[in-house]
Amino acid sequence: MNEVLKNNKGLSLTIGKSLFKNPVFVNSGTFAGGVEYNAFFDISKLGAVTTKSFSLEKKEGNAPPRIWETSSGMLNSIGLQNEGINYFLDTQLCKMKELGADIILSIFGCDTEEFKKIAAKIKTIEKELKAVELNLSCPNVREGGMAFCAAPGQIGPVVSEIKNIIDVPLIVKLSPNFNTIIESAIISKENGADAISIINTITGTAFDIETFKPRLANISGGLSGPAIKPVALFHVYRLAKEKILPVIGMGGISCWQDAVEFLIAGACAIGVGTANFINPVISEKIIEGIAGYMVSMGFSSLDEMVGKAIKES
Amino acid sequence: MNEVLKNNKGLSLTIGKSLFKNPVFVNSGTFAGGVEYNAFFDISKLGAVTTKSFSLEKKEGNAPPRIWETSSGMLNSIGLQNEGINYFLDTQLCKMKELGADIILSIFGCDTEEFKKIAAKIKTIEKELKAVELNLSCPNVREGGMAFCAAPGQIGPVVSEIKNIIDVPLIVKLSPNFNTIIESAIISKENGADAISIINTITGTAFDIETFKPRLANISGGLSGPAIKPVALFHVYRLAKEKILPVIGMGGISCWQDAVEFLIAGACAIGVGTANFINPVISEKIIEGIAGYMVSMGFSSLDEMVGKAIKES
Amino acid sequence: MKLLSGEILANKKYGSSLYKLEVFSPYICRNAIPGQFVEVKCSTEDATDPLLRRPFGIYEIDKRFNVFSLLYIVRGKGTAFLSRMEKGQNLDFIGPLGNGLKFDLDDGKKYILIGGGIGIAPLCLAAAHLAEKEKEILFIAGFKDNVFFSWEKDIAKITQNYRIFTEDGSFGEKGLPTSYLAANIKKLNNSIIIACGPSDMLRVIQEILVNAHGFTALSLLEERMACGIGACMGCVIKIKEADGTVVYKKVCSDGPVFNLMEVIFE
Amino acid sequence: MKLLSGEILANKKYGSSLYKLEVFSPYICRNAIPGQFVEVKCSTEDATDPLLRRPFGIYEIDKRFNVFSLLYIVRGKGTAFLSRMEKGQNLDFIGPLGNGLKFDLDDGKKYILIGGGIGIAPLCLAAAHLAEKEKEILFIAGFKDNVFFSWEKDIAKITQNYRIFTEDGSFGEKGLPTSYLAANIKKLNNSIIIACGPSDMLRVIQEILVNAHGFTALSLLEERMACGIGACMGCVIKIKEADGTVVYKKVCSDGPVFNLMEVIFE
Ligand SMILES: Cc1cc2nc3c(=O)[nH]c(=O)nc-3n(C[C@H](O)[C@H](O)[C@H](O)COP(=O)(O)OP(=O)(O)OC[C@H]3O[C@@H](n4cnc5c(N)ncnc54)[C@H](O)[C@@H]3O)c2cc1C
Ligand SMILES: Cc1cc2nc3c(=O)[nH]c(=O)nc-3n(C[C@H](O)[C@H](O)[C@H](O)COP(=O)(O)OP(=O)(O)OC[C@H]3O[C@@H](n4cnc5c(N)ncnc54)[C@H](O)[C@@H]3O)c2cc1C
Ligand SMILES: Cc1cc2nc3c(=O)[nH]c(=O)nc-3n(C[C@H](O)[C@H](O)[C@H](O)COP(=O)(O)O)c2cc1C
Ligand SMILES: Cc1cc2nc3c(=O)[nH]c(=O)nc-3n(C[C@H](O)[C@H](O)[C@H](O)COP(=O)(O)O)c2cc1C
Ligand code: FES
Ligand code: FES
Repeated sequence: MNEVLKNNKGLSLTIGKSLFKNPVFVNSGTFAGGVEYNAFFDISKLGAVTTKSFSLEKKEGNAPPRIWETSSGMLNSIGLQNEGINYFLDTQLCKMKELGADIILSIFGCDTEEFKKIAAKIKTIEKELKAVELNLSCPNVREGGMAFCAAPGQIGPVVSEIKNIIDVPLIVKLSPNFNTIIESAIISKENGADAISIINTITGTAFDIETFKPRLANISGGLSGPAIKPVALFHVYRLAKEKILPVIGMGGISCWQDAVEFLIAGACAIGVGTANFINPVISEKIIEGIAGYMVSMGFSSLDEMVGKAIKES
Repeated sequence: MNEVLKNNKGLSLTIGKSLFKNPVFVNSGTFAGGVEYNAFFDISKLGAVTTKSFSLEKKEGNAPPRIWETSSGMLNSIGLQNEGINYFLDTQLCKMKELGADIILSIFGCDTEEFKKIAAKIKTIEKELKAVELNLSCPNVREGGMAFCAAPGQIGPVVSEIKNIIDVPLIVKLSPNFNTIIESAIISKENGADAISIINTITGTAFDIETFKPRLANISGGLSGPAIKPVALFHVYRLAKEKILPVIGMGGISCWQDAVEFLIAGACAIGVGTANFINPVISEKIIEGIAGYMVSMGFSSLDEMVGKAIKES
Repeated sequence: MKLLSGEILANKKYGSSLYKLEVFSPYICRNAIPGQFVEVKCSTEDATDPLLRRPFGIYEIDKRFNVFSLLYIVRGKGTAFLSRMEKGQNLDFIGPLGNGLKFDLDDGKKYILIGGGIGIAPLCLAAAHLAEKEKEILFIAGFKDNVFFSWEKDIAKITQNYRIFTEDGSFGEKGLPTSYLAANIKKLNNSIIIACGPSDMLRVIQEILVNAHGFTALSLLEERMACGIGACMGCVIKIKEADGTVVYKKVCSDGPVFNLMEVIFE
Repeated sequence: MKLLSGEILANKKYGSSLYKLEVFSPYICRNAIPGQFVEVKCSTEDATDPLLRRPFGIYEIDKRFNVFSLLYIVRGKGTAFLSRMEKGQNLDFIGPLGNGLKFDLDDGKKYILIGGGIGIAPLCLAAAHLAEKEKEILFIAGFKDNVFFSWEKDIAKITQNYRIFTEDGSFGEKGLPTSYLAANIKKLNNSIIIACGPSDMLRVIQEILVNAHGFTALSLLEERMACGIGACMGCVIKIKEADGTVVYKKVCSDGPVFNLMEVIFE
């Protein structure tokens, strides 16, 4: 353990009124509630565990097959299968607390009403959450999902209504599939959001040339993994430069060098997703890697490092 | 040589009034004029050689470094370096003809005026061209380029003005960086275009974590190669389903199976780009592979095969 | 389950595209039960293609030497990579994964293990386990052709009570394992059937058993996987539960062992 | 230039991260000239990461056995892959590429070859070529440390007239090759200088030569490449031509040999 890691403050950051111990989060939908991954390492070490997105009611998700591997990437069309917000409140929250996880709760609604109802439900436990992430960018559902990003005007009411109900830092998660990230970030800020998280997956597809059937029952899915890293990094850099809201960067991060690249491009924190599937201890390794990098580069706090590439270019 | 290949018609297709001997084209900017690649195989076998995009005057392009490799992909920021349309007319056309290449001339202008002037220049040799491709989607130039796709309204005048001047099938090449492909295709059709070619590269970036400098002097560049294949295929499928114009599909195609995947997803022809760099004879191999596939699947013409996945899904 | 690295002791060619990979791993040998699987990294440390781990059922466990093995068919990039690995290199894998087969050894039942193609792999570990406990087993294997020819010596070491069928008759008897099952269904009753193989085969067995009595039928299923540990919801299949409700279950963590009669094939 | 496949005859470790790869290829041995390079595929046939070919200068050509070799440093994914290749495997490469060095052997000039780090690799082929033609050469090599230690036996076979400098003094003399050049510039005049190495080194040489007379200076440059054959415009550098105009030139096909005095370093 080196200086920067020992002195907790070196890696810490705040989003809204929440303090995070380090900038390494895990991405919604790739880590469930963390219980499985705790078999591999102590998940309380993470800056935050972002939960799978929860909707008001249980959602059964899309028909299988739901995943398909592509060159350095994967397509998924899970379709937000989840047990509903009550499951989080009644079962999962308590397990995550036991493991000492710092929690970002990801929620999903197909309209403002559903979001409001979820917000009302989590009101009572809001103190247990570091932040709430609004998934406005799922490519795999018919209603809501990335439709919000196609028509950013709809983002305003969702954010402001939720802000009225709960007093937790709000993160808005956006899609790269429309050229609306900056516009959406401005609207999110105006309505009280505390951070933007980008990117959700990029829409893609694949077909079986023997049967002519799509590889995913849902036809299209979301591309994630190293293949999308340069695109994600570009969106993070472009948004961070605008200094609208803090940006949580994600998309293909697979090693500490990738994480550092997002941080210097302007992300205040980063999220590890698909890489967890390949190496279940990678997020722990990334924390260590960032700390080691900071020591070797002489950075004593994240602030000194975040956005370095913006300043230099 | 098998049946489908022997019987030339099996692999042939028409775009506008031009007949192409097979659906395997090479992508603008990845094959120069084909002279270099003719050292590796007989380029007259290709369905078409799409030239590097030519502007009215010589363009020096962006500062180096111009390329950076990413996971299963590459970023480029060439910035349309080219010798100007006169070089094509005076020097390159003749070399390409000597080699027996079927030519798609790619042209680029920063506004309608420049496009018109180029069109006027090529009027005299229009019979030598199978088609003209309008590059309205370069991510690496400040003026013109993908700005056309950001504001598809500007596409109409360019297409119609060129159509007034030259009588060659017109292909409009579009960008995936805005959610405007379908809208742009409709406008292109209304103004007389004969086909759409998608996708040009996806904007991305990369930084050096030691120096904080961007890996490309131009900061961002266009992502190409296998990494983008699922995204390109999705755009092709989505546009082809609308049956607006024939679609020439490209983006990450690296083997005949990839090519077939694009064809069954609805592309009338396909383009090989980045893969030429990795295997300079791949486009010839892809022609053979498609023919072999058609024989084994019992297809006797491209028509039977194109869009099969649309019909089945 | 753990993230493990184990030395490869052998990577033997069994047939044109069939290999057996032997790996040193005290942890797997101590903890794995039949039906469980491992997820193997099939690319060099720094390359991102192929990206995802590949799941393989555990084929054999030799506790004396702390060696387990996989039996695999080369299909695509990942298995091609695996086939090029050599003795002395380390295999990067996660395991043991999945629910596995839990046997009630006092139930006095016979076991019928019925496998199609590479589906015989995880069944062999089950057979070895049952044979060791001196349970009565019948192993029925079906193949397209004679690629599995040299596998016979492995099964013969476990039990003499096996039947091999090939579609083209090039190895064992000509025919389908499911036809054998259908023809002998009466005489086999009061058995526990464990099936693993292509879904067409599993579906036929399900149909045969719908009208038969006195069977418990378990199946080992396959679905494409990403995480392999129950976190991503990528590997679901449709299950009709006892009460009639239809739900998605994860093959990696709810399975890969499912009650065959509850599986909905589509 | 051709797309070639050649059997690997050896892949020897020369230093901690330095390797020499020997490949059978009559075509390269017949056609390549010093300064030319090959573009090597550094991934298995079916994998797409690493994606692009990697360029390497030709280090040695042995016409008797039709074997050429590369000398390379392991830097990232591609060279790591290369270092794992073994005798008997086939190398997939394109070559010979680039303009190469064309010598006017009757000019009566001396040749000073000055290389930094792995930049010595292509210079060795030039040295061998010149030595064979009995030209007078001086080979000046500079390294950070002693990684290139066992390389000395290769250069000693070509010429005894060489000087080795290291920054830390761990091998050869302590110092920089450029300092040596600067100190001896007068006495070395009427020479052809051929330089290859980091751009900082090349820039210093350029500065030294600006004020010196009687030199022709050539440099072998590096830039990231995609196609390697002049088709993609990816590998350009800035050149100030004799008439003062500044243009982009392609390292792969206009170079890698350029008049050092025309190169614009930024
Ligand atoms: C629980 C389980 C146990 C298995 N046990 C064995 C075994 O013992 N021996 C054996 O040879 N094979 C087994 N398989 C199948 C094996 O995982 C695939 O053959 C392998 O993943 C193919 O990888 P590839 O890269 O060679 O093929 P590709 O076709 O290139 O793979 C592309 C993608 O599809 C996935 N995939 C392809 N085929 C399958 C499949 N049948 N099941 C799941 N995912 C697949 C791959 O994991 C990969 O993500 C098992 C699969 C599962 C789910
Ligand atoms: C004409 C020429 C001749 C060369 N000759 C030699 C030689 O004889 N021996 C030797 O060891 N090296 C040589 N190099 C450098 C060699 O190409 C790089 O070290 C190698 O490409 C690194 O690949 P990597 O995957 O290990 O590294 P990575 O850093 O992972 O490569 C990432 C990307 O950057 C490119 N790249 C990285 N370093 C360089 C570089 N210095 N020049 C050009 N592209 C680079 C790679 O090709 C790749 O596209 C030469 C380069 C050129 C242009
Ligand atoms: C299997 C899978 C499931 C996902 N589920 C969700 C989800 O429920 N909510 C969400 O906001 N994003 C979801 N995502 C998107 C990721 O959180 C992340 O934005 C994206 O995958 C890019 O990061 P990565 O490349 O590191 O995976 C999912 C991604 C994957 C691969
Ligand atoms: C080095 C390079 C240069 C390119 N230059 C052009 C160009 O001049 N005009 C154009 O329309 N597209 C250009 N493109 C885009 C390609 O034509 C193609 O649309 C894109 O690369 C996707 O295909 P690929 O993945 O097969 O390369 C270029 C791409 C690359 C990699
Ligand atoms: S593979 Fe992730 S849940 Fe099964
Ligand atoms: S690498 Fe393509 S032009 Fe030089």
